[in-house]
Amino acid sequence: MSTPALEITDLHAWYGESHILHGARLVVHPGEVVTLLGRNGAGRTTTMRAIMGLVGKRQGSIKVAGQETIHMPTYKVARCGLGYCPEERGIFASLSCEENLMLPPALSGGGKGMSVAEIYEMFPNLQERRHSPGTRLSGGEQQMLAVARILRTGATVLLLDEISEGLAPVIVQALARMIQALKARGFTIVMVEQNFRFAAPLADRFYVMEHGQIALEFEARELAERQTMLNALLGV
Amino acid sequence: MALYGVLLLAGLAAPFVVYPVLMMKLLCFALFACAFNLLIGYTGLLSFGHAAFLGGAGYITGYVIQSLGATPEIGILLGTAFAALVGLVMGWLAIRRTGIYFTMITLALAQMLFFVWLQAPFTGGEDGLQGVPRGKLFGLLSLQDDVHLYYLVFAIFVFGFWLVRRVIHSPFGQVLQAIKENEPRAVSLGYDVNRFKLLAFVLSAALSGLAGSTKVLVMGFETLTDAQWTMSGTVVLMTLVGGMGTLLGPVVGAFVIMILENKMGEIGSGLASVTGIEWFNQLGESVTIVTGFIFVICVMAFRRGIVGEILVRLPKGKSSTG
Amino acid sequence: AASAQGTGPVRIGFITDMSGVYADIDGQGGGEAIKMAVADFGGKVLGRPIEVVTADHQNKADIAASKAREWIDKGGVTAIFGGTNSGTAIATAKIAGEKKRVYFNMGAGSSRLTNEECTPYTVHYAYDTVALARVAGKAMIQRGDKNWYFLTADYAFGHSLEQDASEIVKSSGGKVVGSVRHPLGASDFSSFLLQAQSSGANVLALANAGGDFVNSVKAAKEFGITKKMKLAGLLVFINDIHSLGLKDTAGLLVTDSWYWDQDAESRKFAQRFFAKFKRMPSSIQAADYSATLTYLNAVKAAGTDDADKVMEALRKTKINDLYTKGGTIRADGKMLHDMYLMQVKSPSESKTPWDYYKQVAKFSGDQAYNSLAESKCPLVKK
Amino acid sequence: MEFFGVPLAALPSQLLLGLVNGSFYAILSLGLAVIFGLLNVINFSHGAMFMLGAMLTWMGLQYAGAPYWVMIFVAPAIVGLFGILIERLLLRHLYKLDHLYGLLLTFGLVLIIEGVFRSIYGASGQSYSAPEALSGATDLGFMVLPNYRAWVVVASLVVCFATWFVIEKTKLGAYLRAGTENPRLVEAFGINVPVMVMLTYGFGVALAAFAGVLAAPVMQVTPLMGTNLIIVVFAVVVIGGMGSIMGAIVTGLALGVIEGLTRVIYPPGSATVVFVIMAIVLLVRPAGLFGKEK
Amino acid sequence: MSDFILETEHLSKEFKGFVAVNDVDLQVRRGSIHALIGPNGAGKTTCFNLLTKFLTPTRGRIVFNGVDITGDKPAQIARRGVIRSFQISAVFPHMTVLDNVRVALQRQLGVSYRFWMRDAVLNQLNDRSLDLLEQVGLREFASELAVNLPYGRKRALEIATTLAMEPELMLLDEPTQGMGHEDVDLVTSLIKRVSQGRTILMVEHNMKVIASIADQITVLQRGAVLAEGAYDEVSRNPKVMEAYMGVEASELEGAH
Ligand SMILES: Nc1ncnc2c1ncn2[C@@H]1O[C@H](COP(=O)(O)OP(=O)(O)OP(=O)(O)O)[C@@H](O)[C@H]1O
Ligand SMILES: Nc1ncnc2c1ncn2[C@@H]1O[C@H](COP(=O)(O)OP(=O)(O)OP(=O)(O)O)[C@@H](O)[C@H]1O
Ligand SMILES: [Mg+2]
Ligand SMILES: [Mg+2]
Repeated sequence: MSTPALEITDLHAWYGESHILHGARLVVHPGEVVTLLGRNGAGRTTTMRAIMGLVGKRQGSIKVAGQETIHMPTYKVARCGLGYCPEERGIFASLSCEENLMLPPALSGGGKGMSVAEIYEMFPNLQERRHSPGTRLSGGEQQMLAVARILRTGATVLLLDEISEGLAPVIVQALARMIQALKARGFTIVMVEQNFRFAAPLADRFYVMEHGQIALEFEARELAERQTMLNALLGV
Repeated sequence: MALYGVLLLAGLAAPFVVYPVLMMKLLCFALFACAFNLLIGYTGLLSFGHAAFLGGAGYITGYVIQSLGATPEIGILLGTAFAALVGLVMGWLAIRRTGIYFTMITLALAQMLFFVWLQAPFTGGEDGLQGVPRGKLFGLLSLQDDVHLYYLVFAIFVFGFWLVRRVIHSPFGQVLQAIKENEPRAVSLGYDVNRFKLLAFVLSAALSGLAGSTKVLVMGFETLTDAQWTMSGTVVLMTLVGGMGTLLGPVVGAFVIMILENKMGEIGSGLASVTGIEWFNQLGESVTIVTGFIFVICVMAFRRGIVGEILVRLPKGKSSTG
Repeated sequence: AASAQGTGPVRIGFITDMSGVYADIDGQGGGEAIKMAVADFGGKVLGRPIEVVTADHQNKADIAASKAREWIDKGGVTAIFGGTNSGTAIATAKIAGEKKRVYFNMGAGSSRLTNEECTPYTVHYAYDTVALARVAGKAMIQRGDKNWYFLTADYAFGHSLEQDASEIVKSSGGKVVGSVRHPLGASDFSSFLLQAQSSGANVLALANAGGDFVNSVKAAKEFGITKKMKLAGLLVFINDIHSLGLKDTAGLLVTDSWYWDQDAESRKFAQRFFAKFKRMPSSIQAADYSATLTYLNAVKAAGTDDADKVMEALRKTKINDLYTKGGTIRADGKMLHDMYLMQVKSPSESKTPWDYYKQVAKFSGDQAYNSLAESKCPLVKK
Repeated sequence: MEFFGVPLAALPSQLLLGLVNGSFYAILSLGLAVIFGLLNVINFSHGAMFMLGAMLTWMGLQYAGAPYWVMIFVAPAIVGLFGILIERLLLRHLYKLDHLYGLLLTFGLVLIIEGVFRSIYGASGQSYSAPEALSGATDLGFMVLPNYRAWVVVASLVVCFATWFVIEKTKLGAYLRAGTENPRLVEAFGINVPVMVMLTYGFGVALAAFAGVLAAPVMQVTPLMGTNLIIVVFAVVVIGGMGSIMGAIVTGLALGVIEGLTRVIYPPGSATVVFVIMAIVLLVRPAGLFGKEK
Repeated sequence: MSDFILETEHLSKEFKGFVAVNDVDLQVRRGSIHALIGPNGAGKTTCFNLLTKFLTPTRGRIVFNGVDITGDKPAQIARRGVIRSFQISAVFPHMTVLDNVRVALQRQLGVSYRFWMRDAVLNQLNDRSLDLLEQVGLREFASELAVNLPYGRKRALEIATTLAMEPELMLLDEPTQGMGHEDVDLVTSLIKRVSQGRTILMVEHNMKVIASIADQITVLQRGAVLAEGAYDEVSRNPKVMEAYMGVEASELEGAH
């Protein structure tokens, strides 16, 4: 088995005083799509932020393609080929839609990114609104932009936090197709999702978080038999 | 509460222990700092123009007492009213912007007033407005005697302090806190936040004015020092050192800073004789440098201020005094 | 509080600006001058040791006043010497007056000290704005520079300088063709100067001080004003000239009460001072020295440090030392002494460092200062 | 022929002089804007840095015999490094907090820096004269303009517009603007934000120092030369609004000119005119002329 | 008075030439739950911003209870009883849950500027506050600081404070956004509950929520009204399917 694209062991994270992650572990193999499930406040976003080194304090081990990153500053972590799409989208007001799209530099660590043309094809709204200031876009448009932005950089491991949030069903479906396309192109993807139905058909494996720990891990094919347990954990 | 009782007694006994004039001056600045704290501590607005109120009120009070022969209480009243008025105009302009802009605007407007005082004929420019008589309170009680005056000043201070405390624990205070916590939400609840901020600003200005007016009575003169931007800086420092958003903090801060400013020389030579380090003798000539360091240290390591630090160490519940 | 009287050391409290804008013209240098005087006097008077305490008032009248009070009430200070900044000076003078202590002032220029605000215990020792203005006015008119234009700092100090000077100019047959007022601490003077230039006057009187003065002179040089007009600085200290350099100031006319190089005696003092501070003493610092001797002599003469007796003695003495010859102290507290109009040397004329002035005119005290008749001091019985 | 009582002939010269002051305002407010942008700190010590620039220029000549043309590069460099040091040791620890602390810290620094220089060099100032190449004046017909003043205008305009171009038109600028909003996220894209911030502060104060160097020959070089100036510049910044770099530059120049005119039309008002304008602007356009606040 | 509490006529908003809201005639029936749906960028939030005057319309008028409020200021509109909740939760974090509600109630008391009064006078509001908290099931958290509440509960608290204003018309922008299923259900039922005697206009992407509580739906597309009607009517409308719900709509319904 090749070295995992992302390997997290015994990860602890803090926001100021409050201890959020208590020894989370996670393994993602190259080309895999993994989904983090969990209730609000379970710690999924925190996990992602911890990977990027955006939390107050973190502890444990995070290996990206076998390289330990726990002590790296955020920008170095990113250069290991990680692309992060934050929950709050983080569109820049002072940059136009297009400038937002072009902002993240191509990552040396990464492989081939998508071309701007391909991206516009996938998200027509963006092309239409290309010159208006980033935050003037609608909630959904901003969401699209946030995702599109990291597809350009050639990051091979994508961390997507609730990307289907606040999107019209049609767009959600488009995103689903996109994820499949990306997977086909060999991207490694970690998704945080509330929208179980959206995640279900896409993911190879699932992790369920509870109180800052991984409560459950299972393969896509086990989905059926795990259903009841999931309902208990997520209240689906 | 018990604490307040003790402080009250201490205040009453003070003139027989401490040098009354110094004590009065301290009280004036303590009141000034409390007034300032009402703004920064409970609305989060940092004004860098409070000298305008201290100095402005001072000049007006001094002028009406000296040239128009007004009695002290009238003088103080007019001075305070004037400060409130200036506060109204200044606030009305500055409130339009928040955060750092607010700070810069207050600073600029205060500087503008400084030039007005500098150029106005009756202020005597850098000679200052000199020889303001203490007069007779209500035309009866002579304030020539330091102790008499002291108790007047003390009463004024207690009143000011009480008022600040009341404002904070009033329905108005509640809304202020709400605004400080989440302004857009306060708006959507139908509050006209700017008017609340403005009222807070005016209150703070008026109390600062009260401090300024009282100070003139104590010192017997008013000079540009009180109207200069450095004074605005000093009051910020006092509040910072004592503890922003704590009731007693500003008082403590004011005492500390004032004593430093007045006694730096002695402190320096004291340290020199104790430690035997010659350099300390220069302290007297480096007040600004020392002040600067205090500023930096407070901001870097000591943001809660003296009282704030004490409060966090205290068991919960008692913090009501804070 | 009166404990100090009669017994214990004779204590002089010296309070001035030790850290602010005036620190160079008085400040620690002034304190040192006083200590030198005490030493030269022998360190004792009436068999009692002489002590000097100093404090920095940071140009804050509050602090000056509180210090003075404290010194008098607790510190057993018998006389207070005050330095620069009129605000602090007047405040201190009042306290001293109230508490019956001799108050000498050297640094401050405001003539109010000996007029509206005079007290029986104030001695205004070095100079006042009236004298500066009059000397400049008289001297220049005599030299035939009759058309004046004023560049005036826009506050009380500047106004009174301008007013006093204009009066003299008019009364001695000159005329004032105009004036422009600039704010205190203006960043740039060029536009004011252009106005002066177009006025056609041949004297540009600078009724400002310190940084403002320096900046206006710099700009005047830069814009070639100095080619067409004579610059007269109404309140200039040698330190200002030093900070401007002779290149920019050559030919400038200034009034002052003392110049370090005026005679052997003052040169001797100046060298001693220079050894300590690496700069020559200002007229104020010389006055500090002189005032100390004057005071101590008076104490000796009076046989006590009691303020009233000392003042009596002071009013009787004629002051003869390196600072002034035949200086006298008037009922209103003004010390009358010679004043000078100096011209700044050109770089070529200047032989040694700090060799800056040549004397062009000298006025005796009663020519320079306002007369008792003019004095607004209530103590002066008319 | 008159204009507000100003002989029309005098007008162009006064405008030109205004421009000279304006260019000082422009550089200073520009520096403030750049720093504020990325660090969200109003650099109260900007005036002190201006002073440092001038003092260093003088010290360079005094102690090292380094001429103006050397110091015009060296002084800003040194101050820039000093700024970087400050950012590293102090400011850096305040970003998480309310922006006001940044202001308070830099205010404290002002007191220290000025205090130290005052106790070493005194307050009465040092003499510094313009370099030979720029001494003398040119007759423009309507006025005689000292060459040095002309140089001031040119130099500052060049610097200002270069800065503007970098920030508004280059990729680096895009990083800066993005970092201004959400530094952590920009960092998560693989950009070394901490260094970016550090350099920005360094650059910002270097601008101030540059202004200081330009000022050395025309203003009295003293430890206090920055203090009053900076308050006016704050007003300028409020008028312009921190929204845009261009805003800072244009407002700076414009106010210089306006102030210049007031010196002729109504001299007593020249100290306060900028503040008055600020008040008016706040009334009609609270966000400032170029401000981008909601 | 007409049975429409809120009506807009030719409501339009342009941003530098770009038409975000285009000639919209909304009619919200009194006492109903009216949903506003549509693709991203359709102009829903903008509509809300217009109705609450956070933005000023380029064209058209807004009529509330027969009164033209097109010219009002945000605060005025709030006082008229049109209260809006934000896309992100909006509470006063460092005040207790009780105080959060009290601050909202306090305004009607009219003592808010009385800085000389003891805040004890506000205690008279406690009962009222508590039963509002009751309604949203937060009573037992009354003395908690708002920060410490989990996300869903923060939302509930926000609704409680909104209720405190006795709104006639509540505008909810994606009230269930970013919520786990539990919270979604909690809030949905909450909205249903509080809709008694009120009118609610909401933007929502969660079809399940819409289906379960919306009486009337307006579908926006490119700023213009695409369709209107009850849920099953609209959801079968081919145009809507194509533009918004997509082919798998029926399947997706169950999704959330
Ligand atoms: N900046 C912060 N400071 C303090 N606590 C935080 C911060 N951000 C999140 N938390 C807390 O950390 C816990 C986990 O938050 P996180 O955002 O990871 O949850 P989540 O699984 O992403 O849920 P959701 O995104 O659906 O809200 C929550 O209890 C939250 O309150
Ligand atoms: N202030 C603005 N300036 C320019 N364009 C804007 C502005 N606000 C919104 N828009 C544009 O108007 C359109 C409608 O925006 P709006 O936020 O109303 O969409 P929405 O219906 O809320 O979408 P979503 O469901 O994604 O939130 C979008 O295309 C957006 O880009
Ligand atoms: Mg999350
Ligand atoms: Mg929206």
